[in-house]
Amino acid sequence: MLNHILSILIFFPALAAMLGFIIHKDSIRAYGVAIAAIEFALSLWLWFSFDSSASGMQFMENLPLVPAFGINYILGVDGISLFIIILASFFTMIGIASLTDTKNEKNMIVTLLFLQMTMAGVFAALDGIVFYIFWELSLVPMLYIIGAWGGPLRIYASVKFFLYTFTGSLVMLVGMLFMAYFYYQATGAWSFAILDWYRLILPESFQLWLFAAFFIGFAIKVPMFPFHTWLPYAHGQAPTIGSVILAAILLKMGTYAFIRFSLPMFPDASVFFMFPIAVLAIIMVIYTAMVAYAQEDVKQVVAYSSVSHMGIIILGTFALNVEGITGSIFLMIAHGVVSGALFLLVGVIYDRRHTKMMSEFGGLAHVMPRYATIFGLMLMASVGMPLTINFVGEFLSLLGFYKQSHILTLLAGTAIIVGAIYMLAAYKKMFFGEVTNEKNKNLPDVSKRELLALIPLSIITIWLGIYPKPILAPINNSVESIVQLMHDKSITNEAKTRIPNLVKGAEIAKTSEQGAH
Amino acid sequence: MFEAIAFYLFAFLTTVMFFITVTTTQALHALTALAAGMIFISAFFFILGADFLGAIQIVVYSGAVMALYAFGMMFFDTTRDVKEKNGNKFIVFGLSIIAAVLIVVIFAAPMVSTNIVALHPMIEGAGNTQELGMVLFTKYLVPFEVAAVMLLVAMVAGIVLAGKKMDLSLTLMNDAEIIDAKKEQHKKVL
Amino acid sequence: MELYLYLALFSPLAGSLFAGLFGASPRTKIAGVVPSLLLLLSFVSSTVLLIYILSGGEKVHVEMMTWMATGDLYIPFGFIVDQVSVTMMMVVTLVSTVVHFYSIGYMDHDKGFNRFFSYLSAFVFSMMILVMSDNFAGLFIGWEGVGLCSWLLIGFWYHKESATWAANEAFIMNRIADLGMLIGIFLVYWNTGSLQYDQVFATVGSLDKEVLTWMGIFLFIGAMGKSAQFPLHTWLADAMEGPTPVSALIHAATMVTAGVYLVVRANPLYDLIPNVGLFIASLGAFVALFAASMALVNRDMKRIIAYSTLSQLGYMFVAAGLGAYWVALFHLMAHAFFKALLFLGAGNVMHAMHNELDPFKMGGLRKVMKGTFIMMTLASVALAGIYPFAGFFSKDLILEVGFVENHYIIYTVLLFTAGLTAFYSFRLVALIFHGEERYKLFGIHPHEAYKFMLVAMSPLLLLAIIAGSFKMTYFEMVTAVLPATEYHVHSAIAYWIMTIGTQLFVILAIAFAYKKYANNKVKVPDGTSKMENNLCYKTLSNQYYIPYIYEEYLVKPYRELSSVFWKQVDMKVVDATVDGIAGIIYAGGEKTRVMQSGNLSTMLKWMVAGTIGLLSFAVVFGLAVRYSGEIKIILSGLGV
Amino acid sequence: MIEPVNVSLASLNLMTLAPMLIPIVGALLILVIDIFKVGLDKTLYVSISLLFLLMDFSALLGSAGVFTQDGIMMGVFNVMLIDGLAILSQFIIVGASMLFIPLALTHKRFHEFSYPEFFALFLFMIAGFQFMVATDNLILVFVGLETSSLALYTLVAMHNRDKSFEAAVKYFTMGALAAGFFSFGAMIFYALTGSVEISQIAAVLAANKYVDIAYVLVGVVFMLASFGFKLSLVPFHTWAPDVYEGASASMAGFMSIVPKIAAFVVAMRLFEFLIHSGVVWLEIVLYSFVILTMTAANIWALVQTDVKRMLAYSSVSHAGFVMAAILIGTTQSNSALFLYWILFSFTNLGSFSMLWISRQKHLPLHQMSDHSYDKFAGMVQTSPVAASIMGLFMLSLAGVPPFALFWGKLYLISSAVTGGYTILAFIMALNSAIAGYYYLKLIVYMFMKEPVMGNDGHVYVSNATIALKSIIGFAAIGTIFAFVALNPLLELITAFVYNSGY
Amino acid sequence: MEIGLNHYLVLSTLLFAIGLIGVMRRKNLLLLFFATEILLNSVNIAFAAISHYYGDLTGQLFVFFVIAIAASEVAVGLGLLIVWHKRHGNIDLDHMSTMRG
Repeated sequence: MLNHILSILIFFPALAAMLGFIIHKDSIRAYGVAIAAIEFALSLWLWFSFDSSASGMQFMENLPLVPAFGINYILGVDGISLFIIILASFFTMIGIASLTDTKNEKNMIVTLLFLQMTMAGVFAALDGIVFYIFWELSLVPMLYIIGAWGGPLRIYASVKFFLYTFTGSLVMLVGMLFMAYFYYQATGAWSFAILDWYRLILPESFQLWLFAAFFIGFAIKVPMFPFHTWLPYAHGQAPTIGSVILAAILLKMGTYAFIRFSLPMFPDASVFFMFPIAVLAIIMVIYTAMVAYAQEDVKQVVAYSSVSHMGIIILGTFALNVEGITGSIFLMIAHGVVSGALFLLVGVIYDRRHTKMMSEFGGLAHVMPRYATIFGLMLMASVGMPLTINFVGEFLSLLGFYKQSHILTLLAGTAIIVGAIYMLAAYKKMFFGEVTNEKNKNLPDVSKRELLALIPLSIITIWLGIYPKPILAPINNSVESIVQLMHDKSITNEAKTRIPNLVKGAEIAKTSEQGAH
Repeated sequence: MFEAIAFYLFAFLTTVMFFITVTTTQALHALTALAAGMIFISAFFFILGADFLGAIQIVVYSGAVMALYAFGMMFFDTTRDVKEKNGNKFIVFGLSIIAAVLIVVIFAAPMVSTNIVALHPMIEGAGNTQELGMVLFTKYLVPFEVAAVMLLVAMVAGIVLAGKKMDLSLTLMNDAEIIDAKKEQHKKVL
Repeated sequence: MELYLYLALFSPLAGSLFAGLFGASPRTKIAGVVPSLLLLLSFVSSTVLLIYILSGGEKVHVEMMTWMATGDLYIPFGFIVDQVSVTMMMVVTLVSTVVHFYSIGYMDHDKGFNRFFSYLSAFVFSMMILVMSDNFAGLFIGWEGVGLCSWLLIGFWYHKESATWAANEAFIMNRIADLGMLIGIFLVYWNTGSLQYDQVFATVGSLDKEVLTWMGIFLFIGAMGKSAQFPLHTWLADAMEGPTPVSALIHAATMVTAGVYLVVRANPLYDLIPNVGLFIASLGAFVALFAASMALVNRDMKRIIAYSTLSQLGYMFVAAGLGAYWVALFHLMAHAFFKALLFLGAGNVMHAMHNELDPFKMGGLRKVMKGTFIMMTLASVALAGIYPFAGFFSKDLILEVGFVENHYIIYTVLLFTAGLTAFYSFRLVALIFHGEERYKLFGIHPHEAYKFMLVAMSPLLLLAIIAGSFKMTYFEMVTAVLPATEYHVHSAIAYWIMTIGTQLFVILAIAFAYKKYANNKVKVPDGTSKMENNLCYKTLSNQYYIPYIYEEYLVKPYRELSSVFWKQVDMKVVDATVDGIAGIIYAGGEKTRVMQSGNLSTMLKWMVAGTIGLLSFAVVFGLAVRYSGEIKIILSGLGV
Repeated sequence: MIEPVNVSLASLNLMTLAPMLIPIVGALLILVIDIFKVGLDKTLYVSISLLFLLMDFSALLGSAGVFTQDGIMMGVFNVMLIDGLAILSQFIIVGASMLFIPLALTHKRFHEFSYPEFFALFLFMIAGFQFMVATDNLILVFVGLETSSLALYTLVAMHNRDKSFEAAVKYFTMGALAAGFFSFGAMIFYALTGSVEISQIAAVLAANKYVDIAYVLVGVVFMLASFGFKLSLVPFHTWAPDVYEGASASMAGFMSIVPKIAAFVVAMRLFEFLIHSGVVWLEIVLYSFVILTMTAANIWALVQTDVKRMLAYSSVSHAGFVMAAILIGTTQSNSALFLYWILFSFTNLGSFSMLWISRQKHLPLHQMSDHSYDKFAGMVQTSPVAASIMGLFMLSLAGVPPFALFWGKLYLISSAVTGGYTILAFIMALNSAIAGYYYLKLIVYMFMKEPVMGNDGHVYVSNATIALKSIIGFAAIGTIFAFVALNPLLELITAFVYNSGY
Repeated sequence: MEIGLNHYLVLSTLLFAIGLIGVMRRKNLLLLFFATEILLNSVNIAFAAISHYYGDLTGQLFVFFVIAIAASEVAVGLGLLIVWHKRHGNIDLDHMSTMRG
C-alpha cells in the first residue's frame, strides 16, 4: 500500500466524492469529514514513512500513460512537496469540518473532495503533463465554489479567476511541449518526466524563452504583480472555504512550480531573471501592502496581504541558495496556515453579520474576546512575529536573498513595516474602540465548531514557529539537492557564482537517474 | 481562320447571353438568354471536337435543366419583373471585374509547363463518343456509378422536398392529426 | 545553575499562561497574585545566578534546542548568563516583580485585570529572552516579543482611540527600526557565518571596516527604535496612554533600554568602529537635550517623565557610544530603579486624581499622599543626580566620560541637560505636591494608594537611594566581559570643581523650579499667558512640531498614496488593462458580428471577396516570382 | 479502331470498393422496403442503417488489416486509393455516423425521422464521403462531394422548419458556388498538368519545378475557397452558424464532424505536397487562414446568445485549429489531425446530443431561440447529472485536461512546436484561452445562475430515450477516459499516416 | 490568329466572372441558380479546350461529370425552392435572414 500511497492520496477523495453523490444530504457532512480525516491520516502516514534524511524523490510510481508521446503517470514526493500535500489534506479536513450552513452542502463537499484530489495531484506529479492535468483541473472545482456560493460579483470573479489562470497555464503548456521536444531532440525519445527534464542542459537563449513561458503560467497563479488582479475578486467573492483553500493551497501551486520547474530546469535563466523578478516581488510586497491598507473590506485586506506575502516567497525562491529556497518553501506552508486561518476568521464574522466592511465593526474585542485573541494571534503571525510560523519563512527568505542583493532585500524587508501598518490598522478598525454599531452588541463569540478549526491552526502557528525543525530538515535536504543540481547544470559564469556549490553532486545524479527509469 | 472567327463569334454571343442572364430584370429574358448561352457553349464543344459533350450539353442543359427551370419559374410565378434591391453595385461588379482581371493577367501568359502526358489520349479513328465511352467505362467506371448514386440522391431529394410530405410538419402535429392527414392524402391519391 | 536559568526564564511565561487562562473570565485576584509570585521566583533565581556570577562562577551557557537550521545557517535557542545579562536580568526581574505587585493594587478595579497580568508577564518573558539569548536571532525574538507586548499593553484600554493609536504607532515605528536590525543580522550572518555572539565577535576583527560600519549602523538603527532615539522617538511619549505600571516597567525601566543593551552587548563590534560610536554618542547627547527641552513645558505628568526617560536614554547612549559600556549599563540599572519609582508614584497620583494628568490641576497633594510624595521627591532627587543618590554616581560618571574622552561639546550639552533635568523634575514635584490645592476646583477627592502598593514600591526606593554604592562591585563584575576602562578626570581639583559645580548647578535648577512652581500663585494655564504664546514655548509644547510633520508628511501621504494605488493604479490601470483586453476582444466580436448579417447575398459576397483577396495576393506573388529577375534588375538600378 | 480492353477481376481490386458499396446497398434496401411497406417505424430504419454501417465498419477493419500488411492499395483502374488517410478518415466517418444515427430515436416525434428517405439519404451521404476520401482523383472527389452534399442539404431541410429550410437554401447556394470554385480550381490544375489525379499533378508540377507558379497559385486559391467553404474557414464560414442553427442538433453535430474530416483529408492530399515543395505563398496563406479562423470564430462565439450557434462558431474555430495541422505538414501534425478529430467527435457528439435531448417542439415565450443560454440557467439544481455531463463536454471543448480534446490540443500544439511553428503554437494556446470564455459561459449559466421562472428541469431531458442516453453516456465515458485509449490510438494513427507517406 | 488554349482560358474566366456577378447580384434565388449554372459552364469550356489541346480525354470526362452534377444540383435546388415558396410565397433571399449574428 505504501508503494501506491500517493495514488491513493490522489484518487481516494475523488472516488469518495463520486460516492458522495448517493449519500443523503443530512449525512453528507459527516461523510465529508470522515473522508477528509482519512485523507489527512493518510498524508500523515506518508510523512511518518517519509525518510527525512534522503533528498531525492520517494514513493515514486511510474505507469505508462501515453508512452508513445512520453507521457507517463509518474508520482513522487520529496521534502518540498510533502508538506504542502499534508497541508492540503489538513485544510480540506478542517474546511469541511468548519463549514457553516451552506445551501447545497452536498455539492460543496463533493466539490471540495474533488479539489483535494487535484491539489494532491499537483504536488505529487512528477510528469509535466500529469502536473498540468491536475493544475488545470484544480480550477474547475474552485470555479464552481466561487461561482456558486460567492458574493454578488461571484460570476465575474470566478470567470476571471478561471480564464486568467487558464490563459497563463496554456502558455506554460506550450513551454512544456518545447521542453519535451528538446528532450526528444537530445535523446530521440519523448518524455515529459520532470526528472528527465532536469538532466537537459539547454543553451541560455532557449532557457530564457522557456523560462518566460513557464513564468507566465506560474506568475498568474501566484499571483505576481501585475497579474494579481484576479485574486482580490476571487477572494472577495468566494465563500470562506473557497478563500481558505485558495489562499492556503492553490496559490502555492505557482510558487511550488517555480521551485519544481523553473529553477532546476533553467538555472541560467533563473539567474538572468533574478533581478527583474525580484523587483516585481518587491512591488508585490510594498505596493500590494499599500493597496491592502487602503481597503475597506477586511477580506480584501487579507487577500492583498496574501499577494504581499507571496512576494516574499518569490523573493526567497529567487535567492537561489539553500537558505532562501528553504525559507520560501517554509513560508508557503506558513502562509498557508496563517492566511487560511485569517480567512476562516473573516468567515466567522461574515457568518454573523453578512458583511465584511470594516466600517461596520469596531470594538469587537469587547463582545468577542476569544475571537479577537485568535485573530490577534494570526495577525501577529501574519506580520511575522518571531516564534510564529511566518517568521521562520520570512526570515530565511530575506536572509537568503540578502546574499544576492542588499538593497533589494532592504526594500523587501519593508514588508515587516508595511505589513504591520495595514494589519494593525485593520485590527484597530475592527476590534478596538467602543462598540458603536447596535448590531454588534450581541454577537456570539466563536462557537465550538469554529474553534475546532481555529485551535489546531493556532497550535500549528506557534508550534512550528518555535520548533520548525521537523519540517525544515526534509525541506532543507531536498533544496540542497536542487541547488546543487542548478549549480552543476548552469553554464554561465554568472550563474555559477550566484548559485552556491554544495558539493553533493554525486547524490543528485543518482536521484535523477532513478527518476529516468 | 474559320476557327478564330467561330471562336470570337461564339465567345461574343455567349458572353452577351450570360451577361444578359445576370443583369436583366426580366426573368423570362434571363431564362432565354441562359438557354441560348448554353447552346452557344455546345458550339465550342463541337469546335473542340467534343461532339458527345456538345450533344449532351444541348440535351441535358437546354433540354432538361432549362425545362426544369422553366417549370420552376412558372411555379414561382417569376415571369413578372424581378424586383431586386441591390445595395452597392460597386462591390458586385468591382469584385467580379477584379477577379476577371487578375485571372486574365495570369492566363494571358502562356503556360511554360512541359512534361504533360495525355493519360487518356484521343484514339485515332474512333469517334469521340466511342473514345469517351471507352474511358468512362474503364477508368471512370466508379465515378460514373457514383454519379448514378448522386442522381438517385438528387431524385430522392427532389421528391422528398418538393413532394407533399413537407407541407405538413409531423414534428408539430399530434398523433390524431397525423392520422387524419394521412387519410386525407390517401383519398387524394385515390 | 541551569535550573535557575530556566526558572528565571520560564516562570514569567508560566505566569503569563496562567493569567491567560483566566483571560476571558471575570477579574480574579489569583490571576494577579500567581504571576507576581512566579516573577518573584524568577527574581530569586536571577539573584542566585547573580550571586553565582559575583562569586566568580563561570558563565552559564545552555543550548535548549535547535530553532532554525538550514544550509549553513544554524540557530539554536541558546541562553547565556554572564555578567552583562545577569545585570539586565536583575533589573528586569526586580522592577517587574515590584510592578507586578504594585499592579495588583493599581489594576484592582479594571475589567481587564487578568488579561493585564498575562500581558505583563509575557512582556517579562520576552525581555528575559532578549537579555539572555546567546545569539542575535534570539535577541530578535525577544526584541519583537517586547514590541508585541508593548503594543498589547499600550493599547490595553483598547476602547480608547488614543490608546490604540499610540499602540499602533509604537509598534510600527519599532518595526521600522527592526528592519534595520534585521538587515544588520543578515549582514552579520553573511559575513561571519553565524549569529552566535561568541562566534560573531570572535570573527569581527578580521572583517572589512566598511562591512563593520554598515553592521554597526544597521544594528544601531534597531536600537534607535526600541530606545526611541531621534527621529523615532515620538512613540514613547504617546505610549503613555498605557496603564502606568506598564509605563514604569516597559517604557522606563526595561524595554526602552534594550537598545542600550544591544550596543553594550555588541561592544566588540562597536569598539572597532569608533566613528559610529561617536555618532551614537552625539545622537545620544542631542536626544538628551532635545527630550529634556520638551519636558520643560509639558503639561502631562506621564509625558514629562517619559521625556525624562528619553533624555536619560540619551545619556546612556553617550556612554555606550564613547566606549564606556559599563557606565552605560550602570546608568541603565540606576535609572531603571528611580524612573520606575517615579512612574509608580505618578500612578498613585493618577489614581488619586481619577486619571487626571495635568499637574497644573493638582497641587498640594503632599498633605493627602505623604508616602507617594516622599517617594517621588526622592526619585526626582535621584534623577537629578544629587549626592548620594543613585543618579549621582551613574550620571556624573557619564559626564566624566564625555570630559575624559575630550568630547567637550557633548560634555557641555550633558551638563546643561542635567540642569534641565533637575528643573523639570522638580517643576513636576512642585506642581503636584506643593502650592495651592487646585484640584478642588475640579471636585476631586484624592486619597493615598493602598499600603501594599507603597510597600511594593519600597525596594525601588531603597535602590534608588543606595544603588550608587554598588558601583565598584558592579564595575569589577561586568568588566569581566566589558572593556574595563576607568574614567577619572586627571587632576583631583578639576574633578572636584566639576562635581561640585554640577551639584550646584543642579541644586540651583531645583531651587528655581521650586520658586516658580511651589507657590500659591500658580494658576491653571488657559493658553492666554504671555509665556504660552512665546514661539519657543509653542515649539516645545508641540514637540518641535515633529508629530505634526510625521502626520502631515508621512502618514497622510502614505494613506493617500495607498488609496491612489488601490483606486487609481490597481483598479484603473492594472485591472482595467486586463479587463480591457477582454473587453476589446468581446467588443471586437460585437462589432464584427454584423458580418454575419444572415443575408445570403452578403454571405456569397464574402465568399467571393475572400477568393478575390487570395487571388490578388496570389497574383502579386506569382508575378513577383515570375519577374523576379527583372525586379532585381530594377531594384539594383534604383540603388536599393 | 478501339482495342477491346481486357481487365482481370483481380486487377480491379474490388475489395477497395466494398466499404462504400455497403451503405449504398443499405440505402437501396431502405428505399425498396419503403416501396413495399409504407409507414414502418423509424426504429427499423435506424437498425438497418446501424447494421449496414456496422458492416461498413467491419469492411474497413478488413481494409485496415490489408493496409497494415501490404501498404497502400489502388483499385478499379487506380481510381480508388486506399491508404492510411482513407482508412482513418473512413473510420471516423463511419464511426461517427454510427453514433449519430441512433440520435433519431428521440422521445418526441420529429418530421424527418418519419421518412425512410432520411435514412437512405443518410447512407448515401456516408458513401459519398467515403468515396471522397478514398481517392486522389479530383473527379471522383467532386462527384463524391456532391453526392454527399446534396444529401446533406436535403437532410438539413427535412427537419421541416422555416429555419431549416433557410439553412438548407443558404448551404445549398453557397455549396453551389463552392462547387464552381472547385471545378475551376481543378481545371487549372488540369491545364497545368494534364491530369486530375493529385499524385500525378504533384509529380508533373515537381518535374516542371513549378515554373508556372502563378497558375498553380490561382488553382490553389480556388481549391482553398472551395475547401474553405467545406471546412468553414473564415471568411468562407458564413454558412456554418446559420446552418447549424437551422438544422436539428443531431444533424448539426454530425455536420461539425463528418463532412469536415472528409474535406480535411482531401485538403491534406492536395495541399501537403504543395507545402512540402516549398510554395511559400501557400504557407503564408494557410497560416493566415488558421489564425483568422481560430481567432475570428472564437471572438464571434463569445457574443452568441444561443448555445447551438456558439457551438457552431466553436466548430469553426476548431476547424481552424486543425487546419494548422495541414499547414505544419509533418507526420506528427497529420497524425494530430486525426487524433484531434476523433477526440473532437466524441466531445461534440456529446454536446450536441445534450442539446438534442433538451429540444422542445415549441419555444417558450421567454426563450429567444431553441437553445438559448437562458434555457440552461440553473440546470444543476434541477438535473445535476445532465448539467455535470454538459459541463464535462464544455470543459473538454475548452481543452481542460484530462478530458478528450485536451490530448488532441496537446498533440497538435506539440506538432506545431516540433514543426518549428513557435508563434503559431502560442497563438493556438491563447486562442484556447479565449475559447475558454464561451464554454465557461454555459457552465456559468448551468451551475451558477438561478433557473428561469417556470423551468422545472423537465425540459433538459424531454427528448431523451434510453438510446440517446446511452449515446451521451458513451460520449461522456469517451471524453473522460480518452487517455486510456490514447496510446494505442496514437500509435495506430501515426503508423497509418506515416505509411501513407504523409 | 491561331486560337490557342489561352484564348479559351480567358473566355472561361470572363464567363466565370459573369457568373460571379450573377451570384453576388441576384436576390431572386432562381435567377441566382442560373448564375451558378454559368459558373459551371464556363469551366466546362475550359475543360473541353484543355482536353482538345492536350489530346487528352480526361477533360471531357470532367465536363461530363460536371454536367451530371449541375443537373443534380438543379433538382435539389429547385426542390428546396419549392418548399420555401410553398411556405413563404417568395424566393427572394432578402426575406431569408431570420438567423444572423
